[in-house]
Amino acid sequence: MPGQYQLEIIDHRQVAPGHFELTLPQQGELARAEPGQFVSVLVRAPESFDPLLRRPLSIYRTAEDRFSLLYRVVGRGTRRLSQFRAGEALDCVGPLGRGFTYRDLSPGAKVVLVGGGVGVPPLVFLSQKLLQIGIVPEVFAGYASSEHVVGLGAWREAGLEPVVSTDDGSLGYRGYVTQVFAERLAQGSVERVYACGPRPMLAEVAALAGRYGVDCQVAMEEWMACGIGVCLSCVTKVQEGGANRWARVCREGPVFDARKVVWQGGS
Amino acid sequence: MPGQYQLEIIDHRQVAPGHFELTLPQQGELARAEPGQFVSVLVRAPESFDPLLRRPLSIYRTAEDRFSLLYRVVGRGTRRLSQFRAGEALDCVGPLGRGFTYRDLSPGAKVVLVGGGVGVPPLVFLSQKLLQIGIVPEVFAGYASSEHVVGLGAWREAGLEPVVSTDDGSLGYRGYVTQVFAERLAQGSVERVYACGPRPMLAEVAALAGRYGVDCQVAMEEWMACGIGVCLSCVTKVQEGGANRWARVCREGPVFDARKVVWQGGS
Amino acid sequence: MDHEVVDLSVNLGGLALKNPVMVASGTFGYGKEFAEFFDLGRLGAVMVKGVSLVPWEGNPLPRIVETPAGMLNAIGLQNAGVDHYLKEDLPFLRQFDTRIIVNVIGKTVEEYARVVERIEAQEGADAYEINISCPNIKEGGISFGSDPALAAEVVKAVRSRTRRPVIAKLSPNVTDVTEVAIACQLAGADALSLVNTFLAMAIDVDRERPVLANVFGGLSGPAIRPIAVRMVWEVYRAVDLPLIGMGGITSARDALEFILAGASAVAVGTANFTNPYASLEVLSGIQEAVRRRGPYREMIGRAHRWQKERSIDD
Amino acid sequence: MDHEVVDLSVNLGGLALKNPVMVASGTFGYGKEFAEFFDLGRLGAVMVKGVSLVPWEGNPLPRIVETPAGMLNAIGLQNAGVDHYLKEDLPFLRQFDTRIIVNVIGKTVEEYARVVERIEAQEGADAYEINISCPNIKEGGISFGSDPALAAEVVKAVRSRTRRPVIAKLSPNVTDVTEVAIACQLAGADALSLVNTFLAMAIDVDRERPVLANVFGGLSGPAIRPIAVRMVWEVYRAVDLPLIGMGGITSARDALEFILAGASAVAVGTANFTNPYASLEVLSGIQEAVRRRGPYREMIGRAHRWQKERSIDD
Ligand SMILES: Cc1cc2nc3c(=O)[nH]c(=O)nc-3n(C[C@H](O)[C@H](O)[C@H](O)COP(=O)(O)OP(=O)(O)OC[C@H]3O[C@@H](n4cnc5c(N)ncnc54)[C@H](O)[C@@H]3O)c2cc1C
Ligand SMILES: Cc1cc2nc3c(=O)[nH]c(=O)nc-3n(C[C@H](O)[C@H](O)[C@H](O)COP(=O)(O)OP(=O)(O)OC[C@H]3O[C@@H](n4cnc5c(N)ncnc54)[C@H](O)[C@@H]3O)c2cc1C
Ligand SMILES: Cc1cc2nc3c(=O)[nH]c(=O)nc-3n(C[C@H](O)[C@H](O)[C@H](O)COP(=O)(O)O)c2cc1C
Ligand SMILES: Cc1cc2nc3c(=O)[nH]c(=O)nc-3n(C[C@H](O)[C@H](O)[C@H](O)COP(=O)(O)O)c2cc1C
Ligand code: FES
Ligand code: FES
Repeated sequence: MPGQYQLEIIDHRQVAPGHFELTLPQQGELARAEPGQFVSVLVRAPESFDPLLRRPLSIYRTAEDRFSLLYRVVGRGTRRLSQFRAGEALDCVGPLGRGFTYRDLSPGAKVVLVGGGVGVPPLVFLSQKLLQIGIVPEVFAGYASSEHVVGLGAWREAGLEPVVSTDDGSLGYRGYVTQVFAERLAQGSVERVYACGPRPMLAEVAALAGRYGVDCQVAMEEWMACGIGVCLSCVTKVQEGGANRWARVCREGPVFDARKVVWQGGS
Repeated sequence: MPGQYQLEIIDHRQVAPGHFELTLPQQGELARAEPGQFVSVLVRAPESFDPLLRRPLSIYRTAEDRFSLLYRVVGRGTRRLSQFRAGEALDCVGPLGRGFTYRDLSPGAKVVLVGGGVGVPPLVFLSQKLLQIGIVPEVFAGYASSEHVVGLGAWREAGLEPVVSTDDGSLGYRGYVTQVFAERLAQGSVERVYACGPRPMLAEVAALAGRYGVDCQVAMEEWMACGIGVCLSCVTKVQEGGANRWARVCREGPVFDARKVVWQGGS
Repeated sequence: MDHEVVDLSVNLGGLALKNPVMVASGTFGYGKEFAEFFDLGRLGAVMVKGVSLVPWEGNPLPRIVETPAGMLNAIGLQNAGVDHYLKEDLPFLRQFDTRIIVNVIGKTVEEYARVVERIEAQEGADAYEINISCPNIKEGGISFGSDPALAAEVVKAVRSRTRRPVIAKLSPNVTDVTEVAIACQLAGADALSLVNTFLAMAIDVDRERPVLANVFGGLSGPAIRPIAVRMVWEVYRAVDLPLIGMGGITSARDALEFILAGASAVAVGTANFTNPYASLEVLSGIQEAVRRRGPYREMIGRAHRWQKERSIDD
Repeated sequence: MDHEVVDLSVNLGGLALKNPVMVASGTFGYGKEFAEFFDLGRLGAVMVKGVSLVPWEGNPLPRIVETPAGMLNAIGLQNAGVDHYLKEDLPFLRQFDTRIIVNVIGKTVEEYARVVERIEAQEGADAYEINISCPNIKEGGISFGSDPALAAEVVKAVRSRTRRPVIAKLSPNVTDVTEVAIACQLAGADALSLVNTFLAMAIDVDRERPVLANVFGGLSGPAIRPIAVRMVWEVYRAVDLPLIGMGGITSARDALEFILAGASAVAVGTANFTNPYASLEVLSGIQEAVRRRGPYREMIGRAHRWQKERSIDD
């Protein structure tokens, strides 16, 4: 069940050029959030109605008493958010959406995570949870360039060693993360893939997983007005029982079974 | 000539419940501001258009390298302004309007200032200037209650001893400032009166000054959209050459010769 | 005074509400999601998302974009159709002690009428809100709501199918909103709700094309409130029907603008997206105002009093 | 490329402008005040505050109020009349290398015509912008701009008095803005400017009366931009005249929305109040865009290209 919370910012810092980690206290239902779920954050100043809408951000990592968001500044909403300081209150609604399914996995299961850019945050949180149930995921993380790298530190602290690629080759492999991921898949023995990133990347990951018959869950993004499932702005086409229908990314997603998503013309 | 300036806030502090003094660096034409002139301040967050309009605030006092504004929080604009911190930049247009005329006075001239509430700020600045040219003004300051008292410290530092009245009697005389002022006027020998405060107070001061044939200048307020004289939102009726016409408070004022203002139905 | 006994009940042309605070169609789904935040029984009524005869697919994406103090939507009235509503949504809503107002949409007069017939057959509504902003496909897609005669036709068709209150929801995209209002009154509407969204668009300056896949969208949110209040004010003077005011309401003060302008009830729309408790905050603020200012019903249209006084003076 | 040689010149139905950035009528006075901030010669044109045959008193106060991302004004077209304009304001404006567009107002068709006659006699304008949003006192105060026939009448009357370009300024308070646009084209307008303000109001919830002494005011500012852009888009497809886009422009990006939607030029209005340099910032941003994207004139209406492409695909 989502709730609305006024959270006093514990910490807020730049973690890469234009990328910030925002740490908030756990409160109410938020403490029960699952990886892949998100919160929607009010970025406008008090008594101002511009910008109007909340901004959806995935949960990046959690601790006993706190959790954090990791975001990239792309427009006026995230720019404004980046100006909030520790001690100020932030209005958050969450946890929202349906997260990744992973409790069905057995300890030691072979799991691969594929993250692209600011698709990384929910996968970091997922890694935390997987490790707790005895699963050590293999992580593939792709970025535009070394400047955009986020999440690596968190993964390494957790003892994971992500395979990194950058579009410009400034760190790790040069090229798309899907290329390295494809090589890994070809080696076999992957039970499940979890992916988050831009839609074209997800489509490619889904196609690859499909080709190898591997279970795949993708966390998607669409523009959201309400974030809670009432406005129908964030829909994406899914296939169910032979028919296509619109599913709400904010409520039925953001995590979908990759096989169900209609990748061509589905939005 | 007014200009637009991005000023880095030097200091910003509460000086009475709900009243703030905001100190800014002198820059460009602002350093040539005269008492009664004002600046108009952009209070919205960057990239936000709500609240839209600037807020006009009088210059309260000046020093070599700085000047300050003194304002009361009355609505969302001033509330938002009160959240700006030292070090942040504030977008100010000014100096605007026509200030008080006082350079025609001789040293030692008998001058009375009458201020009501947040009408006090321009009179403090005027006192500074008068003292510089050898005039020690008598000051009458009225407030709703002792909680709303502002400017007294500044006057006292300058060696002046304002006569204070409060509507509720919580400090100084109980009653309207116009009552004590009327008594002073009756004693004679006043050459000029300068007043700033709510319109009904100004009307009363003007009527009293008129009765005693004393020169009187009033600094007025009206809702302003542009603050520079182009929108005609801030007009007030003045009498000139027997005819009434609208004068723009932001440009032809805010200081007017009290005799010219049409006090009844003039706005 | 006891905080519980403030009487906010109001009768909207036969629809008795315990309080005048509703949620606007399309901004609250069919209630399920908001029921996770609060008891829907606290609302005067829920205006459900538009219901059509057969499922409507809606528009391709992007369907929304933010604008200054507002947003555009081009959802395209996506909905699963009346049968789905009756089977899946109605039973859930019926659990709550609130009124259900079904927003009815159609592309022909016939479609509107048949939606109402189906719902009547199962007593699936406490009142109908006729969304006349739909494109009239027989008239080349022009909105029913932009023509008084077409609007009246829809209202009449629905009127003849039900004894329950019929509310006509007016479009603001007209030269004179009172013309359509009067036409709807004459056609038998019991109440009017206003306003629907303003036809608008945004251009993606980088890609040099409209942002919305549908090109046009409806502007809602605080940006439109001053126009919406003006329309309520005008319609209040022109017709003799209870009005439901909406358009950018975010707080009780906003709601009071509509009430003082002549609305007997209000609906919270876009604000539900940014504050899930907006409707309850509006409600408690109105309660507070009534405690201080006296009976709710006397507040309706009270800002006109001043003008009447003024015209006597002049 | 040399920063100085970007060609932004544009011809608006006979009015040659060195660049397409103007300032909207009523938001720039007659230029005197802004001349303290910058050289008016940098603007493509100045649209002066509405000029009437005799002085107009305007409305009582309050005349303005702020609204979400917008403002209402009910100045009431206060102005000192055409003779005052010619004697006091024109000579000042003529000092600058910019075009002077006189915004003409009247309460009868005759009044509009006579203002233009007076100005013609002294060559006091480079073009006329006919503000048809004025109340037509012969028709009971309804706005000329809300009726295609009345609008055409005014345009014809002015047309017959001058050979200089006549720009009709459209009101957005209509069901179909293209109807009035077409009527103005047929009546001989050389260009159209759109939009004027939206009829709106605000209620003072504490005093329980309208905020503005005039009850109604015109909504302007960023809030209205999406509706204004939509109207420019529609009129661009309906008529064959150059358009001047305005309504909530604060930046070059905002201006480009209008240009891509079909405006040949733009005017900065309310933004002048909050940023005295807004018009110059719009200008330099457009220059920058032209440097990157190619000729200005090819940008006009370019967002429609996409829709044409799309309809071929479908
Ligand atoms: C479920 C979900 C989880 C997300 N998690 C993260 C995250 O963990 N870290 C992160 O950096 N970003 C995340 N995003 C993206 C983030 O929400 C957008 O970058 C942000 O809303 C942009 O706001 P803005 O005002 O800065 O940009 P704007 O200037 O408003 O727009 C810039 C771009 O952001 C996107 N956008 C704008 N509004 C919305 C909206 N209402 N909903 C979705 N996208 C929008 C559009 O692509 C737009 O072109 C997530 C998005 C979704 C839907
Ligand atoms: C020339 C001039 C000098 C001023 N100097 C001072 C000063 O030194 N100290 C001080 O505390 N106040 C001063 N004021 C008043 C101050 O400008 C208002 O209190 C402030 O604009 C209110 O803004 P707000 O958003 O907080 O209130 P809002 O919520 O917007 O409105 C509260 C009230 O403030 C007034 N107001 C609102 N908008 C405007 C506007 N655009 N112009 C003028 N008044 C408005 C109205 O009376 C309104 O009812 C001055 C006003 C003028 C015109
Ligand atoms: C996303 C969205 C969907 C809407 N869907 C409907 C609808 O199905 N039927 C209808 O009559 N109005 C619909 N509306 C209009 C609202 O009910 C309301 O009239 C309008 O948004 C103005 O109110 P607001 O500014 O408070 O949102 C919709 C509005 C939005 C924002
Ligand atoms: C204070 C004010 C006064 C105006 N006066 C006039 C006028 O005299 N004549 C006119 O045609 N338009 C007038 N307008 C309308 C503007 O020219 C412009 O069309 C409108 O404000 C929309 O643009 P904006 O949102 O950029 O302000 C006025 C607008 C404002 C805000
Ligand atoms: S954002 Fe509203 S339904 Fe998903
Ligand atoms: S505020 Fe615009 S003329 Fe004074």
